[in-house]
Amino acid sequence: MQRGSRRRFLAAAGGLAAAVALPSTAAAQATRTPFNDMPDVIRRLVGSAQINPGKVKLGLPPLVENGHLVPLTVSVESPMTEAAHVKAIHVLTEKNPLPEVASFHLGARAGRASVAARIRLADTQTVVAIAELSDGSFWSDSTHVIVTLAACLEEL
Amino acid sequence: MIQLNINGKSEQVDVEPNTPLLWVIREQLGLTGTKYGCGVAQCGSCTVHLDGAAVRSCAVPVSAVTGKKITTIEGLAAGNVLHKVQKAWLDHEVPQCGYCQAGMIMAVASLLRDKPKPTDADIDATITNICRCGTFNQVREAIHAAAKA
Amino acid sequence: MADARIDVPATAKPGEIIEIRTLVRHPMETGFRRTQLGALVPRDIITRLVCTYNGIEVFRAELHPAIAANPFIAFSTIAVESGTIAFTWTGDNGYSVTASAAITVG
Amino acid sequence: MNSDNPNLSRRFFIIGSAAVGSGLALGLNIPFGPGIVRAADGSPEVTAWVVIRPDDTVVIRIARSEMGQGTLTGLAQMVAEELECDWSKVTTEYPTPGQSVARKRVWGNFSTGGSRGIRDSHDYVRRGGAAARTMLIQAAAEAWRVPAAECSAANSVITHQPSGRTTTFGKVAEAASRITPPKDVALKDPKDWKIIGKPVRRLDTLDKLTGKQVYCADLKLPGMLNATIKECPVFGGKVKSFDAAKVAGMKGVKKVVQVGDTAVAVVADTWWQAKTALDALPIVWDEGENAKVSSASIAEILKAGLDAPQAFIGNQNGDAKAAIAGAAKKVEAVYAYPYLNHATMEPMNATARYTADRCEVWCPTQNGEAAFAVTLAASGLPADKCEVYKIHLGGGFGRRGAFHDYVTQAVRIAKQMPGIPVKLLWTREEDMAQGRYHPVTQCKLVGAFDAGNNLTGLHMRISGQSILAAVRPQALQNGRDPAQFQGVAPSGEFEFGYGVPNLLIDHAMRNPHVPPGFWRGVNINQNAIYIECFMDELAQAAGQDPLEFRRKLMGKHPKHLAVLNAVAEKAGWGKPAPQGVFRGLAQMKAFNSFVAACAEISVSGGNKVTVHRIVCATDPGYAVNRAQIERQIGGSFVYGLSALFEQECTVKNGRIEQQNFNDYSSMRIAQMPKVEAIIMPSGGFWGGVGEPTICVAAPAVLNAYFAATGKRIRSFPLKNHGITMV
Repeated sequence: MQRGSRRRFLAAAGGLAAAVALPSTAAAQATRTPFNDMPDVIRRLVGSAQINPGKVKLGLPPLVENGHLVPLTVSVESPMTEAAHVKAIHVLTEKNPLPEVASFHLGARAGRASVAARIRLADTQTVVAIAELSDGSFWSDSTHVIVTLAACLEEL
Repeated sequence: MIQLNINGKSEQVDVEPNTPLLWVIREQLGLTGTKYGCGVAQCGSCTVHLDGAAVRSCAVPVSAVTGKKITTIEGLAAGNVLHKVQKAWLDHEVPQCGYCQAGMIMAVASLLRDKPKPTDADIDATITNICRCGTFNQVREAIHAAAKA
Repeated sequence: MADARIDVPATAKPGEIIEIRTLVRHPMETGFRRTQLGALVPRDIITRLVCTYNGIEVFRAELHPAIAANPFIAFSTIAVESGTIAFTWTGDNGYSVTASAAITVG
Repeated sequence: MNSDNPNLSRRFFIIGSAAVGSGLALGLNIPFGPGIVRAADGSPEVTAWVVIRPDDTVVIRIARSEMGQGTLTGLAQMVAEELECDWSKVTTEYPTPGQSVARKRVWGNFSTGGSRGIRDSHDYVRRGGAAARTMLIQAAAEAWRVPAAECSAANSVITHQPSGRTTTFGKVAEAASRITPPKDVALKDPKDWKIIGKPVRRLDTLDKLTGKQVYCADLKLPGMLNATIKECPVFGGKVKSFDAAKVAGMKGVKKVVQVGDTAVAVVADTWWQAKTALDALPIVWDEGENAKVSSASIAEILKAGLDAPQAFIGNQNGDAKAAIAGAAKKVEAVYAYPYLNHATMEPMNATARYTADRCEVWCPTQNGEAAFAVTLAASGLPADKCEVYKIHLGGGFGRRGAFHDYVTQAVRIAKQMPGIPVKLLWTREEDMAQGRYHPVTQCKLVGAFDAGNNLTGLHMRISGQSILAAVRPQALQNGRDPAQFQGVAPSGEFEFGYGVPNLLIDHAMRNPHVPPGFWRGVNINQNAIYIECFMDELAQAAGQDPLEFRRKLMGKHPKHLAVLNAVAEKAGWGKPAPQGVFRGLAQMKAFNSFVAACAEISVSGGNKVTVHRIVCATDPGYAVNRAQIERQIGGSFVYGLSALFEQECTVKNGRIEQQNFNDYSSMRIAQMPKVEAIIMPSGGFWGGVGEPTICVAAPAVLNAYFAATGKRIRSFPLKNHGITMV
C-alpha cells in the first residue's frame, strides 16, 4: 500500500459478528493433516485436460531466507475479452505442508490477467502456477525457489 | 589536533581527546589490523604497543598517548622481514578465523621483549587474549618457537 | 491499523484498467505452529476474498495457509461506471470483514 | 603459495592486497553475466570451478565460506587433486551469489554450516577439477594433433607420453576454455590421492599475521558512512519513540533512522561518533508482554515438561516405562543446559549501498545465498539488480548462517540514505543482546536395572526449546523437531551408540520467547552431556567401570566403539593416572562422524579444576587435512569448555542480562588443556569436522570431575556451583 495519495479508504467491520458466514467446508479443511499431494490436487483442478507450458509468467525471488513472506506475481498472456480470457489462476507448491496456496478467479472484466500476493514457502521447492482459460485450456509456469534456512536443517 | 607517533611516523588527528586510541587507529589513520572485539579491555583484539608495552587500545583515550611511540600490527615487521612472532605464527599456522590474532601477536611480541624465554607459567599469566576459535595450543607452540628463534 | 486497507483509484476513465490492492490484518495462523507449551495452534485463516463492482463479482480469491500473515492481494479490473467497489474477506471461526470504495468514472 | 617464506617479498605485498583489491573491483565494477567464461581479470575459466591465468596461477572458486575452519583450503585440495595442478600455484576466490543466480547455481549450495562444507560438496567440486583437467589435456592434444589418451597431466604440466613433449596449464587454458566440458568424468580412487589427505598449509594465513586481512568490519568504501544500532532488548518488542533532536547536533552525526519496527540506528562520519550518539539517544521501547519473562519463569515451564504426559518421540524400542516400573533398581537424574551466545570475535556487521536500481551488500556470512535473499527482500529489488560480496568472517559458529538480521538492517539503513555506502557495525553489547541463542533445555533420565545389574530400560525426557518450531514451523514432522534428538537418534548422522532393550527418548516441546539459533554443534552439546554423564551414573549404580559398562551396550555399534576404545587406550584407561589426576570418558556420533574423548583433570580445593589433557578420537570417514582437523578439535574444545565452565545467557525482564566478555567469559590460554587427536578415518562415508568433537569435551570433563570429587554437577555453567577452571 505504498501509494499513499491514492489510498483513501480505511475500513474496519465488525469481523466476528458475521459468524453465519462460516462455510461448512472451512471447518473440515481446518483439521486437514499436512500432506502434500500436489499432483492429485492438480488433477482435481484440471480434470482430464492437458496442461500446456507457456502463456503464464510466475514471478518469485530465486532465493528467500525463511519463506515467511515471499512476494508472488502471476500474469497470463490473454486478450481478456468475453470470448477469450483467463477464468482462474491457481498457485501450488510441491513441498509445503499442503499444496494449495491460492486460487484467483477472474474474468474479462479484469482487463489484464495479473495478480500479486505474499505467500509462505516451507522449503526449497518448485512453485507452480496454472491458468484456466475460457476455452477450457490450461497453461502453466513453474519456478524453483531456494529457502536458504532449509540448508541449515538438512538431515538434522 | 593531537600529535601521534605511530609505526615510526608522525600523524596529526582531529578528534575528541577522549576518543579511544583504537578508533583513532582504525578510523582516522586507516590501520584496520587492530580490531574491535569488546570495547572494555576484556578480549585483547585491540592490543597495540605503547613504547613497546602491550596495551588494549579500546580503553586508552587518545589524549593519553601523546609523546609515546605507538606500534600496531602493521608496524611490527621490520620492513620486509616478518617479526619472529609473525614468523612463528606462520610456521605453526596459528590463526583460524584470525580476527583476534593481531592482538594476540602484539601481546606475545611484548611478552618476548620483557621475557625472551617465557615459561608456560609466564605465558599463562601474561597472554589473556580471547580467541573464540580456540587456537591456544598453536599459540603456545608458536611462542616457544619464537623464543628459540 | 484498521483491519482492512484497500487501494482503489478515486477516479478513472471509462475502460481504463485499474489496479486494486488490498491488505487485511490477520495472522493467517497455519495450523502447523506450536505454542510455548508445544501444543498445536489451531488453524485460523482467511479463506476467501470477494470483490464486487456495483454488486457484480469481478474477482474472487480462495486462500490457504500458505498465504502470508496480513494477506496482501493485488489484481485489476476495468473501470466501467461510477459506483462502489466492495470487498469481503471471510474465513475460519466466522471471520468476516468488509470494506468498500467509491469510484468516479468519467 | 610460498606462505612459508619469512620475508616480505614483493609478492607478499602485491598478492596480499590484490586478493582484497580484486574482490572489491569485481564487486564494484565488473558485471558478471550468464555464460561468461572469463574471470574478472580476463583469464579464461576452464570450468566454473577453475580459472587458469597465463602465468599458470590456478584460481579455484570456493562457494562455501571460510571462517577459520579451513574449508577454503580443504575444498581447494579437492579441486586441485583432480585437476592435477601444482599446489603451490593455487589461489582461491569466492563467486558471488548474484553470479550464482545468473548462472543457475553452477557452484551449488553456498551454505556453510552443519559441518557440511566439504562432505556435501566433495563429489561435485572434484568433478569440476577433473573436468577441467580433461579439457586442458584435450586442448594440448589438439594443439599437438595427437590423441588425448596419449597425454597426461601432473603438477600443472601436460605431457605427451610418446614424444615427451610438454606444455603447461597456463599455455592451453585459453583453448581449453572453448572446449565443451565432458558429460562425465571418473574420479580418482582415494588411495591415489596426493593432495587430499595431506596436511598442506592453509591458503589464508599470511595476511592474518600482518593486519592486511580485511574483515568485513574493516571494510572501507569511498564516501562510506558508519552506523551502529540498538534493537529493542526485549525480544518481540518495538520502538515506541526516540528523540533524534537530542543527538542531531553531535559531531559527525548524519542521520538517526528507525530500522523496521524494532530498532534505531545512528549514522555518522565515524563509528565512534555513531556509537557515542546512539548511547546518548533517548529511546522508548514498547516492550510488550515478554518483558515479564525471566530465567526462573522459563525454568518453571521447562521443569513442568519433564513429567508432562505428552511428548514427541525421537527414539523408541521395547517398553521403557514398563521396564522402569518393574525395575529392581532405578536411577534418576535431572540436568539443565542454558542459553548461549555465539560471541564471534568480530561483532555482527554489514555494509550496504542502495540506489533505486541497485543494491550491493558486503557482509561476513556463512551463506552468501541467504545474505543475498535478505538483500532482495529488504531492498525490494530483483535479483539482477542486487549483489552480495562475501568478506572474510571474524568467526561464524552458526550465528552468520541461518539468520541475516544484520544484513537486513544494513540494507534498511542504506535505503534511507540512497547512494551512500553505510557500514553497520554492532557493539559487543548489541551482539550479546541480539543473539540467536543456543536453545535452553532440561532433561530427566531414568534408568532401570534388573536384579543382575543389567540395564533393562532407559527413558530420556528432554524438555525445552525447539529451533525448528521457532524458525521453520512448517517443517516440523507433525509437531516433532527431529533436530532435538541429535546424538540420540535411532539412525543416521546422529545415531545413538547404545543398545538398550527398552528405550524411550522423547521431547516435551517448550518454546520460550528468546530466539533460538544454531550454535556450533547445535543440540549435540547438551544431549551429549545428558546421555554421557548419565551413562557414568548408571555405571556407578551398577558398580561397573564406565568404559566396560558402555562397551557392553555398544555391541551393535562398532564404529562408535572403535573411537571410544581408541581414546581409552591412548589415555591409559584402566591404568593408574598420575597422582591427583582423574579421568572421564564420552562418545557420540555427530554430523556423521564418530567421536570420543577421555579427559584428565585434577581438582584442588574442591572447586578449582585443571583440565590437563583431552585425548580425542574422530572417525570422519575421510580426512582431507589432518593439520586442520587437529585444530578444529582443539578449537571445538575451547568453544565447548568455555560454555561448560563460564557461559550462560540469563533472562531478566524479557531481555538477556549479559552484556560483554566481562560477564560472558571465554577460556584463556592458561586454561587450555593439551589435546591429543586420534584421526582414524575408516572410509566409505563422509563425516563433518568443525562441530562433532565439541560435544564430547564437556561430558568427559564432568565424568572426570565426578571421579575426582564424587560430585555430579547437573546444571551449567559450572561457575554457578563455584567451580572454576584454572
